[in-house]
Amino acid sequence: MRLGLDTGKIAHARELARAVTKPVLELIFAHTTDSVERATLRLMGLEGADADGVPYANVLVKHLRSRLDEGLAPLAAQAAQERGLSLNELAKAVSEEKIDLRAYCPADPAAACAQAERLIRRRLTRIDEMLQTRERYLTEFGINQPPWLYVIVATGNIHEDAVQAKMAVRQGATVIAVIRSTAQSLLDFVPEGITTEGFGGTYATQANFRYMRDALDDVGREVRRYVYLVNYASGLCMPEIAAMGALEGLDMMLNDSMYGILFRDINPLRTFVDQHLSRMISAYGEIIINTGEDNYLTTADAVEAAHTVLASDLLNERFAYEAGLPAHLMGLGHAFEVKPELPDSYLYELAQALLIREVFPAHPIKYMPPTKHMTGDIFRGYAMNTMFNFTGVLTGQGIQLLGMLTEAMHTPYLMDRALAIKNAKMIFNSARGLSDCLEIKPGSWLVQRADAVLDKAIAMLATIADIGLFKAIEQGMFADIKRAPDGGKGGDGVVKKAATYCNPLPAILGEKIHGRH
Amino acid sequence: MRLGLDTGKIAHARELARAVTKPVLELIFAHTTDSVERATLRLMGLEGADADGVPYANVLVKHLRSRLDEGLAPLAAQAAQERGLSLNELAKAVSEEKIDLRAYCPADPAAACAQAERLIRRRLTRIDEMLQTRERYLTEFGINQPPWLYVIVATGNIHEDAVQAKMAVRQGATVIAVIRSTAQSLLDFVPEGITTEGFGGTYATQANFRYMRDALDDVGREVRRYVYLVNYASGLCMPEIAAMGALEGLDMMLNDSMYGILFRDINPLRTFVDQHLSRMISAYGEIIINTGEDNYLTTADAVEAAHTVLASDLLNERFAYEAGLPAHLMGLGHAFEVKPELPDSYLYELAQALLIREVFPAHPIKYMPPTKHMTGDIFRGYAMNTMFNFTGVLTGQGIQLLGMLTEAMHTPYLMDRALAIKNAKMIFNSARGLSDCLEIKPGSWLVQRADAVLDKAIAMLATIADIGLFKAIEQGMFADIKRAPDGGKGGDGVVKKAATYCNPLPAILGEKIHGRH
Amino acid sequence: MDATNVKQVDPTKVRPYGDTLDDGALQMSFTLPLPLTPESIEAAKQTALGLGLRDASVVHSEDLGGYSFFVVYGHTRKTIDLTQIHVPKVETKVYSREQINEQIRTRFGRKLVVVGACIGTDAHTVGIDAIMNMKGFDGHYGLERYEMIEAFNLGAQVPPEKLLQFAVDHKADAILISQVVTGRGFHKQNLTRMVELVEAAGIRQRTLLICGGPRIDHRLALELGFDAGFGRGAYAEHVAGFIVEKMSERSLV
Amino acid sequence: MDATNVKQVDPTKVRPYGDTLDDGALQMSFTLPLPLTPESIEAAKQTALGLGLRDASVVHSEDLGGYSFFVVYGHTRKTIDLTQIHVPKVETKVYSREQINEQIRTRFGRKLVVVGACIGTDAHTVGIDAIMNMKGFDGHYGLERYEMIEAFNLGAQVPPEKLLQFAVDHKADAILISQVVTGRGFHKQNLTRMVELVEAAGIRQRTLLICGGPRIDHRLALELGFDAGFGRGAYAEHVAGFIVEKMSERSLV
Ligand code: B12
Ligand code: B12
Ligand SMILES: Cc1ncc(COP(=O)(O)O)c(C=O)c1O
Ligand SMILES: Cc1ncc(COP(=O)(O)O)c(C=O)c1O
Repeated sequence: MRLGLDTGKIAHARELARAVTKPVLELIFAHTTDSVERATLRLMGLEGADADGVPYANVLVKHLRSRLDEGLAPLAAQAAQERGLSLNELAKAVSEEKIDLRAYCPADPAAACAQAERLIRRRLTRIDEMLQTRERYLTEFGINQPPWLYVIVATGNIHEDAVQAKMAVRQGATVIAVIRSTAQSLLDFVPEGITTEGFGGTYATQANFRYMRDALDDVGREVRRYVYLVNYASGLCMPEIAAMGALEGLDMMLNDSMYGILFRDINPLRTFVDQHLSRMISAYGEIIINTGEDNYLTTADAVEAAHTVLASDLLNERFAYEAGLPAHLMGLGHAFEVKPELPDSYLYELAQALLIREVFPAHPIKYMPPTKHMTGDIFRGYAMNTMFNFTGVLTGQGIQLLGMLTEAMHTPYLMDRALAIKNAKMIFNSARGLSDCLEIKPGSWLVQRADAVLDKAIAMLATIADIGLFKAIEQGMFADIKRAPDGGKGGDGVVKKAATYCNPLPAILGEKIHGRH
Repeated sequence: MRLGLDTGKIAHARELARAVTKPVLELIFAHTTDSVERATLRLMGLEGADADGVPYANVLVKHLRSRLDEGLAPLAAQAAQERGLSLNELAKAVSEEKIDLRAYCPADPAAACAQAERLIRRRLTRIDEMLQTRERYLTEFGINQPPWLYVIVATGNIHEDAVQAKMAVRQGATVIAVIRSTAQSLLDFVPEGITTEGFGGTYATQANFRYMRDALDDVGREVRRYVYLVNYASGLCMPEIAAMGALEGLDMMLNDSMYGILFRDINPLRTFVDQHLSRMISAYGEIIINTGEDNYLTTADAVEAAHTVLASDLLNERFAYEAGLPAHLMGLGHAFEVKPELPDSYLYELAQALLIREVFPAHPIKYMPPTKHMTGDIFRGYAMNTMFNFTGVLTGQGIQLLGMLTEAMHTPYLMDRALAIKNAKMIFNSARGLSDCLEIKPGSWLVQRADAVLDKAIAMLATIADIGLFKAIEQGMFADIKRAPDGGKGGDGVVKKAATYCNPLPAILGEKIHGRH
Repeated sequence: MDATNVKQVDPTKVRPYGDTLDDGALQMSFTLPLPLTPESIEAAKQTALGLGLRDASVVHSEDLGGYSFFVVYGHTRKTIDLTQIHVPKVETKVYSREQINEQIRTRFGRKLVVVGACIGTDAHTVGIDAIMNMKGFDGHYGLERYEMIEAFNLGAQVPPEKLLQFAVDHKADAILISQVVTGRGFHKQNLTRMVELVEAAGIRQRTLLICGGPRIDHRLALELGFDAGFGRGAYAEHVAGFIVEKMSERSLV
Repeated sequence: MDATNVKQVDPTKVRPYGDTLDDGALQMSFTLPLPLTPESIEAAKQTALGLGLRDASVVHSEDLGGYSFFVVYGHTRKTIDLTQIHVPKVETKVYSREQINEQIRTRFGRKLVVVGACIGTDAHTVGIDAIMNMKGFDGHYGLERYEMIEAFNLGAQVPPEKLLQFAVDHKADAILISQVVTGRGFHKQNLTRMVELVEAAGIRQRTLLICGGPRIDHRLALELGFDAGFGRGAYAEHVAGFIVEKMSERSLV
């Protein structure tokens, strides 16, 4: 089933996206952030937290705050090396104020850089191992047919999450996302250890990642299916969480080039810089990113703002390519969010789903279920989710995030999730072959609508190419939300790189990433 | 959306149906039944019951049982006329054994016939009035867009039924069917008066018809929509109930040429004779008949027996044409009954729905929801009903009998029905335009499947044309149910007409029916 | 993975589970015969509270045209002691068709006679057909296909008297009865009537009485005086296995 | 049509309605933390019976991978006395936007200042935006579009202290607070904190405190010390109408 859109137009849209992102990329390359440096330290092997629970990565970055523009990797690597300490021991000493590095300068900057590189390469082998493990499972169990059944767990307690995740897998889920606690995106550090007290979700911590990875591997062996684990490389700690995810064998991460700006009021430049490194890490760790365009339709109207989703997908795609992500790791977002009582609402949904699929044929695509127009009528909601699942399989979406009939009330109960999985399985199984039997009438309403949305996206991108992405965001062009270029949280964590800035990480990641192309 | 089936094949199938029904029609014309005579008496104005609750129609027919082959209409008309009695008074006197007509012979048979004719013409004016009323409402309120939302009430108590029907109408229902009490189809009389004690349904009585008609007209005026009332001209009293329905302004009646034989073990010839007159009456009263092919798929498998539905629809169509029903009054039945867990089940459903629509383009078509594979999982059931509703609007079915999420448990609760209506409204409203946008790929699975079903139906009809319909039924070719030609209930109510048989009713009905063509 | 940190279910205190052990969460829906008003919404809430739910929350309310529909979530504190629950079960080994034929041959040395029907006004034959007819159900052949069983399926709407007579005439070893329509408890009346007839005829001792249907369970069957009851998911081999075992047990050879 | 033969609803004894007045029918679903066994099905039934349901019938049961899901139907005998139910309601006339501007002009002779936000960690702004922003919601313009109202929407995740400060600085006549996230009762804590702050600042008397959100109702708002609470389906004109009336009533001119 194809709309038969004008491929020239689509190519033009991509050109515009390139034009929009180019100046942003120049800024990205010129800056580093607290989180970039922390992520780098973590990928050199730094782990753990001090007695107050402050992660050592934060301890070191805070300590060397004034030196950020030089890049902290060589400083830390060399300082540790010289003292015969591990990075953790070094950080511990710093936190206990036994060592002060604020004025420390490695004698041989090149050697310091080389030492940082060595540490990074050593640490990355853990990611390599995780990838081999995943590969082994996939070879043994085979790959699931898309759309993949993606469900969330969000109890706040990683133990309950694991119980529920395992049951979801037994019911048929392929992808398990552990939703994060409400306020975590605005924390400028990643909490440590196993957690049981999250709020609307469970804290993203490396220990929780590992705990859940083990749980899913266990149940995956039981059902002989590889289960994908998802978390959020989003918020103020994007690259750090991406690093932890890669280290712990996560398979997908929510990761958007603008979500933090729009929905969490995070400083725009901070977000752009952070997302870039986080995506390079994801590329290395072969993590599928999930972008967040679905969120636009919760604040803006799904019919009127349909083109903003496409425009943003194209920007996310461009930023992702620039970070070395191949198309098959781009779970670009869109959603089924038209009010179902609107006449022809289903046609709007279908046109949009086909449009996104046709513009991004090689991308897995993350398809989000109805949320905004869900109400306490769980039966109506279940019917909406049925149509959503049907649309997913009809249009060949890659990742189907299953809707919950209780969306309007609470994070999913076990039974809500089970009903969602059952619905999707039934619909997928019963309608999988349908798209092979149908054609879209040329010039019909579906084609007209998709074409109009494409045109509007192109017009929007052209405007943005003109005024610049920062200005576009300032004017509220995405999600009806306005953000000032210099506003938002975490802006003070952005630093312009000095000429002497050194961080071997991007180049090392690049070796593999570019080797792949 | 068209399958593009071979119209030659379809025409051939119709020819075969004509061949199958021809010998049956000859038998039909040669016989009368208890119920035919009772219906005739009722359409001469006879009403009411004796002190024991035996309807006067039954009193007279029983009394004149040995004279059935002559036709009772002239006898009764003339006897009443001669005594200056109304038919009711005559029947009362007979029931009280004050009059004995068993040896009565009208002096002038032609005059007697004419008197019967006069009475019939007078009584039919009531039907004409009902039709005018309906016409007035339809002109005032307009006609609803198909698929029409059809729901059942089945409390057993006509008062509760009315309460629930009115609410259903307020929710959006267009068609209200009052399900009959379980055992009524095997009663050889129609109970009298308002009833409150049915079982799995409410007795079909003329008083109940009137009560419900009034209730629906009331609420129809309130919502400014004409509401269609449905009951069952089925079982041992087919033509009688059709007569009562026409007299009370019913708009649809379940009426199948073979259902009684197969599902109620009623004598085949009895059923064939009865269905013919009942359909002539329906044609006069402009009542849409609903045939019962959906039932086949509750005993036989919906995938394997798909062709039996089509074959039976063609037979029902032929019988209906022969009785003077135009295509627009033929609600031929089919159903959404494939087990949803079967791979590609949705494709089977869609192919079937398209097939029936394409073979019967001018017919309203009654589309039945999932019943057999409904379970206590009301959520799964609601999802199945969602897909059913979607299919209804996608394929342009005329009458959508809404599925209940509690199908596996109980006759509908008020809330079950409300949820069903809400679902259908939402789906119809959101997807109505879809079929204009889609085409079916020539040669695709859907086309192959529909074509294969058509072929099998043709082969089946060819066999039946060969062996005869009675033999086909005996062999279990429909619904996997076997019925002997001379078995079944009510066989003793069938009588071969004598050469002197006189019943002016068919000719009178025919005037209008044929005038219409 | 370390399961020790996870709170474990206490079988003596089982409570519904929403997303956390022992939260007691449950969903409910119903109609009140009242138009939708703030008061009727409160009445819905009180209905839930009246059932002992805590934090009952009316998450959806809708006027249905004079009456109103509600969806409610809430939490119960009541617990169930699983260790105190004893459910009577049809105790029988599960045999294959071949094994059953073999068992009948060796144990009884003759064909067993089984007679079945839907009694009363019930015309739902699909269930009894599933058990008895050749074709069977879901890929499980019915009793008619068992070499060592003589099966007679009398079909729909059979009066109990007629079924009894047939069973007597054919010296039935087992009588199978299906009851699908259960509105107003009619099935119980029908089933009770059947037991009475069989007892009155003096053949209760030598005839197994088995009933089935989607709303029948073994416990109900025992209560009504049957030897066994089968619900959804029953196949011919379960019934045949039971007959073989029970007849041996009762030494009905 | 004659309605007299129909049993009438007795408002002092209201009970759920399935298909017959007073049948008390209701539907329920829940999970038990038990694998699916005949015993867990029985436990599900007893859970329903424990809530006082009669004829509880487990119509669906399914293993979810270790725990089990149940759908149950049953009948309650409990009744509600509708005449004893009194629900506090936001008492206000419903004005149009023009009328409200007019009222403000005549009654107060100045613009009213309204300050709003989502407080705490809550970032769900769609609700407060619906009430305050130009665009409004569902075709109902927000307070920003009211000539005689000066509206400041501070947006998401605003600390209560910051909101208070802003209100003091701008001499707000009314403070609007949205709370959408309600898990673990956080909204109540946030709302209570706000009341305390406003009282401590000594401006409670001259400032209306209004909250809203999908799980907020007027009763809860009053309990927490607010002047009004608005739930789903609230529009700007309701809030504005309430402000105008309440300020007059309190003679806050
Ligand atoms: C098919 C069907 C029909 C067909 C029946 C065709 C036929 N020849 O059987 C038709 C269309 C004729 C029909 C008519 C009616 N039906 Co009906 N029907 C159904 C339906 C959709 C499916 C039943 C079925 O076939 N299930 C499949 C079989 C295989 O399952 P089963 O019966 O449970 O059998 C299994 C076990 O229970 C067990 N079993 C069953 N019997 C026995 C016996 C023994 C001895 C053993 C060991 C095991 C056993 O083994 C079987 C295999 O595992 C149900 C709804 C549903 N989804 O359940 C309504 C349903 C049963 N029908 C219902 C009603 C009310 C009627 C009517 C009365 C409606 C009316 N007023 O016209 C009529 C009248 C019929 C009558 N006189 O009895 C109601 C019953 C409500 C109630 N609880 O009382 C239901 C639940 C629908 C509803 N929601 O209203 N129906
Ligand atoms: C949109 C949405 C989001 C968007 C919010 C975007 C934004 N800028 O608002 C995004 C995607 C960012 C989001 C994120 C999250 N969300 Co959210 N989200 C929703 C969703 C889908 C719709 C809410 C909505 O916009 N409704 C439409 C508006 C118009 O309705 P309303 O808020 O009820 O407002 C009306 C009335 O209540 C009233 N009103 C509201 N406020 C006020 C104030 C005043 C003064 C007055 C007078 C009236 C008034 O007037 C309005 C118009 O009538 C709901 C699910 C749902 N369908 O309800 C979940 C939901 C609210 N979210 C939820 C959760 C858990 C989250 C997260 C915590 C998940 C996570 N762990 O990441 C995050 C964190 C957000 C945070 N920090 O608060 C849960 C809350 C569960 C609970 N009961 O506690 C819900 C119910 C989803 C779920 N089932 O889990 N979410
Ligand atoms: C890209 C992205 N990041 C993060 C989130 C989750 O929010 P939070 O930042 O609170 O974890 C979402 C939610 O949908 C998202 O799309
Ligand atoms: C044609 C027809 N008549 C009658 C009925 C109803 O059954 P009964 O004969 O018991 O009224 C049906 C049921 O589906 C039917 O299709």
